[in-house]
Amino acid sequence: MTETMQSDQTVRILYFAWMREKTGRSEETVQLPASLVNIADLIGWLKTRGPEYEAAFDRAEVVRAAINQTHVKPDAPLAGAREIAFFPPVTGG
Amino acid sequence: MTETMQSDQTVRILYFAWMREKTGRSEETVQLPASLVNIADLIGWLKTRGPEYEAAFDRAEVVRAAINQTHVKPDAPLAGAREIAFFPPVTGG
Amino acid sequence: MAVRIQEQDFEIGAEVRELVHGRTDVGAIVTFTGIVRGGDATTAITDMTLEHYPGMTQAELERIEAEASDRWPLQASLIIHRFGKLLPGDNIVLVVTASRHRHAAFEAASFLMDYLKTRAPFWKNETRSDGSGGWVDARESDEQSLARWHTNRD
Amino acid sequence: MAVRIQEQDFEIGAEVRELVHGRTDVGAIVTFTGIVRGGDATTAITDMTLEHYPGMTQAELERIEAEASDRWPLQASLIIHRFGKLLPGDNIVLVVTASRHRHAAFEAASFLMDYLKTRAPFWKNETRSDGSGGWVDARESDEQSLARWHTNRD
Repeated sequence: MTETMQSDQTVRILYFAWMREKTGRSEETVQLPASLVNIADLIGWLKTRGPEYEAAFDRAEVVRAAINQTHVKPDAPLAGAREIAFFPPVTGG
Repeated sequence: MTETMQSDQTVRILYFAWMREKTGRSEETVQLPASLVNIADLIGWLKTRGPEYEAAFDRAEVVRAAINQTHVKPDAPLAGAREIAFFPPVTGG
Repeated sequence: MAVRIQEQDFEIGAEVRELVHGRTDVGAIVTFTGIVRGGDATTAITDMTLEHYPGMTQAELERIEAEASDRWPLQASLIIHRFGKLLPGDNIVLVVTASRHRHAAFEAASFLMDYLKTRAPFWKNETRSDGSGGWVDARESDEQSLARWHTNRD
Repeated sequence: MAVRIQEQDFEIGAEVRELVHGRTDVGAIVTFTGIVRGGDATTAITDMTLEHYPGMTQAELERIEAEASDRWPLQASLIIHRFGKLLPGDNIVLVVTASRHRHAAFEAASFLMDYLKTRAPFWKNETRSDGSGGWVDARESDEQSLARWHTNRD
């Protein structure tokens, strides 16, 4: 398949705290374009999906991500991801 | 008065833990010879008073002292002392 | 070693008793309790809601606890973190560490709190009397607190 | 700020509740509990007696507590130290520190324990199953633990 085709990878994306409020959703299930390699690519793609995503990822450097419930960096590969979460820096404790 | 005379300074001396066991007493009241200036002098004088004192102060460097319920060093002056205590290094907590 | 994520309150004394009950090998127990502060006079905090990422929270706290057990000789440890709506004065988090010696217990508890503050997926949303509430910003100092544990190890 | 020297046991939860009851300015509470260890299999500790210097103990612990309050912004603190005969598993000492932030509470509690270990006039006498008991020797490591607080200040 070519880069512009859809992959078979379907992931659940979760949003927490102000990421949830800005995107207007707590979760969604999306089919990832095969062209997306890592978290940074996914963020770039999500920002094209509407102004609410653009607002949520406006300062992408402060957004944190987890793949399959483990913290990851923006260069973490999407291969094998079933659940991806985006959230602000944590403030528990 | 001369150095060999008794001073008017009467002090209560307390012994704790193995200092109490070795000297065979928990407290005594003594009149200090005026020749004694500091704690080290007092220890030297006490050691002349009997073998039990000699045994108790055998390793004088591990014995701790307090004057009027405050930790002091061997060179602490006896002037003003009303209560002097000797004890091993503390092991509370 | 145990982790609990719960809405209900906890009682420090009962948790400590439970953790070391009948043991005679523990010499030192350190507890840390985090409490909701009421803010200052001009901007009082009315209440606070703690949101979390249920699927991840338990696993992440267990990872942090395992890391502490790996670094210090702990005989027992416990992390309890609450979520939901809390009022000023309410308990938020409890960390308990038990060891033979005090420094291990102190350091492990401090480590657990530093990691929890920067890694456990919880977010605080405050309501304030003057309307200035909202999502609490992460503190740069919390990130800096982590650094000291790296230099110890690397 | 309080110091208690007592024969009877204490209950951590009750002491913490008492200390911060009704307050909403405390964000962090650290407790340290020291417990009698039972020794190892070959030389079990049967019991332990803690002797102290009654006239001096209270004053010395108050001096140590005042020093901690001088170094860290504590909102409350408590030291309880037991004396008399204790069994393995029994509580010996409790230190509680309350502050707005966690690092002050952790450091002050650790400082209080380091000072207490080397300055509070208590002496432990152990009875052991094999007859090898007696007065417990002071630990050189306790003296060394003090040094880190000096470099912080001087």
